Amino acid sequence: MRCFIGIDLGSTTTKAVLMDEHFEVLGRGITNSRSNYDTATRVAKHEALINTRFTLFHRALSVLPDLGGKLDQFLGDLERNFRLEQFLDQLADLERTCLANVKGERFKGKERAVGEALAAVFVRLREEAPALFARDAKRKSDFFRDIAGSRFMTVAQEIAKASALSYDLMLNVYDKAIIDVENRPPAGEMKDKYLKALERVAASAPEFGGLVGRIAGPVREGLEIPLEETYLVGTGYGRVTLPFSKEHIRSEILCHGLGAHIMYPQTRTVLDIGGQDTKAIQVDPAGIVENFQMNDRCAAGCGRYLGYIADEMNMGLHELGPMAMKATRTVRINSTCTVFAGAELRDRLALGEKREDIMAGLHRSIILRAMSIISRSGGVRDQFTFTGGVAKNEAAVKELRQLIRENYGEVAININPDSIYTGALGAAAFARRAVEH
Amino acid sequence: MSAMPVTEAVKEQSMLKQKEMIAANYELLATAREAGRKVVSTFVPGNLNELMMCFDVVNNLPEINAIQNGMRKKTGGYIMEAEKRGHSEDVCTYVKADIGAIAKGNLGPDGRPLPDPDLLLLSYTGCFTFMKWFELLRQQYKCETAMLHVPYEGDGKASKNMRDYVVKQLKEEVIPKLERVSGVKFDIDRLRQYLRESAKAEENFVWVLESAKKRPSPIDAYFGGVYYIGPIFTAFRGTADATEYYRLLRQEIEQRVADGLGPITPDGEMHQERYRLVVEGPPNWTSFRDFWKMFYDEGAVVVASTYTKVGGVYDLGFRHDPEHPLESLAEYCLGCYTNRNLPSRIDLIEKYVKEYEADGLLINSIKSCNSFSAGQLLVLREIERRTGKPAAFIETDLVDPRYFSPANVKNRLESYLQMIEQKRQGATPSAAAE
Amino acid sequence: MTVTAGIDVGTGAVKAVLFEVQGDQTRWLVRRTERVRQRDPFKLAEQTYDGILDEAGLKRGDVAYVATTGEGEALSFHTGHFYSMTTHGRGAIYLDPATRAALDVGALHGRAIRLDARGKVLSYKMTSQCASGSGQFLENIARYLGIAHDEIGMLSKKADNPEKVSGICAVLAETDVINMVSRGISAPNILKGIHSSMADRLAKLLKTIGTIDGAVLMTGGLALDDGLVAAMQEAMLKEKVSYPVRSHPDSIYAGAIGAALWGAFRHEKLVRLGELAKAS
Amino acid sequence: MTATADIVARCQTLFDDLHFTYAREWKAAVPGRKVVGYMPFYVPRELIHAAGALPLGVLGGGDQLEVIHGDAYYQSYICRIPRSTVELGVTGRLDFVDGMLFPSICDVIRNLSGMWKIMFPKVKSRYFDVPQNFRNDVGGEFYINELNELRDMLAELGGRAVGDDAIRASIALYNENRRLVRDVYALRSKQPWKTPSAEVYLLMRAGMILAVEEHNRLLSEYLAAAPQEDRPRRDNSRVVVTGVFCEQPPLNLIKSIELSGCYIVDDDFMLVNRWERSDVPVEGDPIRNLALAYLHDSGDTSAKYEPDQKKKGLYLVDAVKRSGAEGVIFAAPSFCDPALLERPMLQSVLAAHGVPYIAFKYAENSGQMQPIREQAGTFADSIKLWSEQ
Ligand SMILES: Nc1ncnc2c1ncn2[C@@H]1O[C@H](COP(=O)(O)OP(=O)(O)O)[C@@H](O)[C@H]1O
Ligand SMILES: Nc1ncnc2c1ncn2[C@@H]1O[C@H](COP(=O)(O)OP(=O)(O)O)[C@@H](O)[C@H]1O
Ligand code: SF4
Ligand code: SF4
Ligand code: SF4
Repeated sequence: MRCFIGIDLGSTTTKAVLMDEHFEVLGRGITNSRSNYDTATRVAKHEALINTRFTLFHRALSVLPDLGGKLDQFLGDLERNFRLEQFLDQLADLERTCLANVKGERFKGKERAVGEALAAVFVRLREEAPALFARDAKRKSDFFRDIAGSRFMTVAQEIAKASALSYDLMLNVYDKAIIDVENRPPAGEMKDKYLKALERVAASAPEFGGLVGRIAGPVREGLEIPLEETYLVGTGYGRVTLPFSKEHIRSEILCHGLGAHIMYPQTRTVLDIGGQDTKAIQVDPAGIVENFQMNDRCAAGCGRYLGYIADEMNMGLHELGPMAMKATRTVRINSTCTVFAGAELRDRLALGEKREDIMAGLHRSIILRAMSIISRSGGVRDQFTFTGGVAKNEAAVKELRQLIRENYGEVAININPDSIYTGALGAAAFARRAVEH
Repeated sequence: MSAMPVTEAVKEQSMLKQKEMIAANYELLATAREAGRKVVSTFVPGNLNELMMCFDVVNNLPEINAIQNGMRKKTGGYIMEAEKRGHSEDVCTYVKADIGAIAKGNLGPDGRPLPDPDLLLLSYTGCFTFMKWFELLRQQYKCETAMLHVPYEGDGKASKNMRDYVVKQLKEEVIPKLERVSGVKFDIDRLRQYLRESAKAEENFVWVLESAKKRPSPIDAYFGGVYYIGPIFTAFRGTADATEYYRLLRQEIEQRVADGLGPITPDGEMHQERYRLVVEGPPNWTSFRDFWKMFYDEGAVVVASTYTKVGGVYDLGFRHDPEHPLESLAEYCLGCYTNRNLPSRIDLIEKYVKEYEADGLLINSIKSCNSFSAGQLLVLREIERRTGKPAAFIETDLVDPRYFSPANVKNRLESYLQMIEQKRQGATPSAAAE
Repeated sequence: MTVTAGIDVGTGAVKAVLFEVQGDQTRWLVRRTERVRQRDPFKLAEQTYDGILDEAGLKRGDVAYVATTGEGEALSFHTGHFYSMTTHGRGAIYLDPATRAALDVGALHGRAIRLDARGKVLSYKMTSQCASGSGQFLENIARYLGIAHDEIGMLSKKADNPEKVSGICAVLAETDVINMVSRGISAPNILKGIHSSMADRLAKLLKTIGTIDGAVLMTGGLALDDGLVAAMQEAMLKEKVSYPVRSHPDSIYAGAIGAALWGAFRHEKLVRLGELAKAS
Repeated sequence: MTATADIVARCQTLFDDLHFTYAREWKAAVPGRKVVGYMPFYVPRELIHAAGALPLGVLGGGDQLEVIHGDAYYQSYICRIPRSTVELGVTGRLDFVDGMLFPSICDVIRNLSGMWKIMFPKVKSRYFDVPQNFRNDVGGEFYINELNELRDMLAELGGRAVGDDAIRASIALYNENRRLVRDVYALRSKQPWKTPSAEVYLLMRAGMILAVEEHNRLLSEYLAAAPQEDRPRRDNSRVVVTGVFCEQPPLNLIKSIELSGCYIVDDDFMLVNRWERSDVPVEGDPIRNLALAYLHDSGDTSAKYEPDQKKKGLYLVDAVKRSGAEGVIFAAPSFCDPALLERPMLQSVLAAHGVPYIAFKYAENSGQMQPIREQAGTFADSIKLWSEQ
């Protein structure tokens, strides 16, 4: 079938959306951009294709009466098991790469000890893996780098201590290896992984066990549908560095405007807070951009700011919002300089402020900056759509809602769980249109 | 801020003429000491060139030197030098480029040292930084300074009180100091003669600027414009050379109009005029060519700019007037672009967007220059509101290469032009919405 | 005989030293550095202090003057506090008496401090807020490149074609670096590029503080980064200055040393004035 | 007698009140009263007062105002005071202000005058120019005419003529005010431990809001109360703070300077309070008297041209000598061209006179005081450790 792909190369994440010719979204994929842009594009596309398969499974299976209300549950199980397969694959890759890196001056005489410690770490990581992908498990992030990294650090610290090795040394091995692993596209036959996942579901979820026979057929069919890349449009921060020709590139402003329009046709104002930039876009009823403003060269108050804070507190990005929600008051933070975010945090802690309250203040300060950019672009008009990675953060959303109400009265505020894909969605729509005309 | 010279790309007659004129002035500067001529440093906006000519002094313009050095990519080092000497990172980089250059031998574009000034003529039009700049130079040179305080047109017009004040300062302060430093007695008839010459050049200059109303526009009124303002904004207004330059220029442009041609760019003829823009704010000099290229590669032509009005808003009708020499100089100083209040600036831009049938306004906001920049975001809003045309905002600096981020500028410019394009295609039904 | 302690609470590391002082004679007893890395610096400071006392076989009561510096103003157990530049200056003179300027480069800042022979601060200049030239930044990048911080220097010195990094903001510089990785620029060239940009900024600081007639001693954590030291020496060569820029193996302790020595100085004076009671 | 703490508390309340309740109430008390706002640093308040209006100093939003719309009008490389001032305006906090004066200090304030005309068309806004030529017959004439134009504008605003006698009476009141302010400064330079700078600052800020009569009372009370306070004298060094004439430093910054070991014994906060250095003559043509006082008896600051190269910066050396300071702290708003371009010139004059100095920048909403304490502390250390040797 003909597919249209939009790629949004963000400064922190790369997103892909795959669309059929009826402008129907089939799949979404996301990955870390913190590597090579070509690879990022490849991986995001790959992820979107995986996601597309699940959509196709859904289509094929929804005609089966037996699954009834349990279809979503089943697909969820299937996907988690698929992810687990992938995770184990990459973990094996990581282990190989780590071991290969244990050589040279720094490791002289310690090769064996480090090798053994690493082996012990990976045994633990493999053991833990299924639990990470269990039904109600909460993961720190969706990226291999983050999930594997945070567990590696914790486990490695214990093991290093036990075997009297330096923790720094272990970290160093990991830091080096993860880059390679991340930049290697997933290997192995994809189809096998779906099928293996199916087996795992059959084995672990008795309620689906009996159905496997009938499910396997449609799943196999779904796997056979050819997905042909008809047209691709790239957008975002990294687009200039890509080997795309000019016709395959749209500015991220247009893509975000159109993407938001597609999700919410009544949208007039769009706010996007990404890793390194914040944009406010005004669109007309047809999704055409009328005005836009972005932050200037200073990266203060963008998503990366939260990244620095998370690093400083050794927390996952997912955890910042919930912590801020526990605040009883909001500490005033005036500087949103990303680089000094950590210093600001320490400063406040030293003054005896509570973490949650500081966290609430940090979120508010980001949103205040965004409010200025919105104001610069002409203010908020009904409806308002918030997109970008930071829209996933509940504390940021809460502050935003409140400030919008205070400054612009009651307006409809749209936040889509898939809002991080807005730019890619717009790009995919441009790809679809490019073929039409 | 001001005009700049020297390009290799296309050798039109007028360009060659301008090159000669500039080379000659640097020659005069380099040999001033031997020739026993006095050197007066002064600023571009509201400069008193005709008056200075009456005293046979040589005119040195630190802003132009900074531009020249910027285009030759020397200012990065000069600015660093000034910062090492205790100047703040925050302040105007023209000042720092000048101070840094002085610290490093103050070489002119021809590689010869520029002479120390005998007089700093601080005509203080449209910017407070000028005052500090010359105080800093005065501390360095310990030379005589003549201050001409030009009041700001806070209500959008020059009052009688302002004019009287400027004229009185010319009479009581500026002329006596020029006489004393140069040893030449002031002759008002000489001044009248120069002013007459100025008015002639001004007439043709305005014609050239207004030729951009044609479609396609035969000139780029920003990137090309900075060459066209060269003679009239700097050391040549009032000379026969300048008159000749503008006569030649006009002839050339008339020919382009007749041939239906667009502007010349460093890469040759510009092919298709896809976007017509009005630009507010000075250009960036350190990456001037790259900056320009971003425009002509996309088919964007600047049809009117405010920067070409910093040395006089001639297209609103002002001409130097030999019948009222000092009054006319006062009027000139008071009326320069950045000496007009913000509402007048907005009115002017609105007029340009409408009369030149532009697709929109682009603001190049210059970090250095508060005189231009403070308030530009309101300008943007007002223009959008009044004309219904989209406006965009980019940020660079005059001569500080650290503040020119090509990727950033290009991203915004492209987004802006794509937006204009998208709008133009109008309500192409978004199939996607269904 | 008097024992004094100097504790330098930094954003990157806590440094603590003990000194024995008798008139003009000083003896350095113990030293210890603890990297902060997501720990509470104040608790860490207290632990570190108790740790070095243990090591020296002393008790808190044996110490005549506990001097803090850096962010240690708030520590409850100190006798007095001296500000960083005061202490780095004094520490630099102690480590290398020919020093006439200290260049303190720590986790989040850079400072050039001009001194006289006695360690008095004559003038200084700090990096301004936007700082990609900080240890923290270098550390982030190194982590990203998979390089341990004590390897940085060695690698940087292997560079053959360093790539400049934009000097405005660490966040944007980070992206620069990521782009470089994807363009296949080698780690040594990236690190050297960062070192050179940092060195340019630091050289600018040194130029701003006035004429230095003596050596410049790099202090603080980054003085241990010999890649930066080398870049610094190249930058100074470019500036055509006559004075040498160097580092010292104990440079990271300069602040703590200075604090301990100033503590001794104050202690003596307070004893002389019989004001010890008031000082605590 | 009112206790210092009460006086300071009153000032703090005025300072914290971003809705200007005092001025609102003053205006509401008598129908027809007008309020005329002005930006730092100098306007002839006597004329406003004589017109029966309340001169209200608008000094930005400080560190408690959340600036949303103000940032929409300014790039990041422009100082903060115009954006927080715009925020005050856009959020209606200045909606009771009938006229606004924008003195000639820099291009930012100058352009703000035009923005105000567009954004708040109902307010009478005026860019208030002062001469940079100090000859009576040139700059003096120009200024007399400017003052008269201002007088006409105020008359129109207030709906009544502004008579010479009224101006004379106002001059007398402001002479009194300046005398008291000078006394407070003199007291602080004599006994800085009794008059913490944060207190003096708040007291001076109150003068930007209160009617002059009331401020005079407050100043007198403080002058009586402060010396009675029993406050320990600390081992601090004495400094002059300069460069802050426009965008105000956060109060915490002033406190931090003192906490880290420096007594501020002179400063250029709220210059308008001390603009004329001695009494303006009350007899004779009051407009002319104001003009001549401006030309020949006004304080120096970087927004004023110094015609004589030899005198450049000497005022600062004088201030150091007069107040017995041991050093100078240059504290300037970030991105402030007048302050930052002036700084190297003043520093070279200080260096020539052997006066030590340090310099840093701030913004009205700076939150991190660590670098400030670091620098002021080192400065104090070096004076403390070396002075008695
Ligand atoms: N699950 C999440 N919870 C909170 N914040 C998130 C989450 N995911 C991403 N973010 C934030 O979003 C930012 C990335 O946003 P994104 O729109 O992907 O940026 P870009 O397009 O520049 O790559 C991150 O820096 C992070 O702050
Ligand atoms: N051996 C080393 N090589 C390179 N950098 C080092 C080394 N040791 C410490 N550092 C750097 O020094 C910094 C800490 O320096 P320090 O002067 O202690 O700063 P602070 O006083 O702000 O804590 C850390 O950022 C660390 O990266
Ligand atoms: S360092 Fe901070 S303030 Fe500077 S540009 Fe980066 S984010 Fe902005
Ligand atoms: S501030 Fe602007 S007008 Fe003034 S000197 Fe600088 S560039 Fe020129
Ligand atoms: S702080 Fe400085 S630059 Fe800003 S408005 Fe005031 S005087 Fe002008």
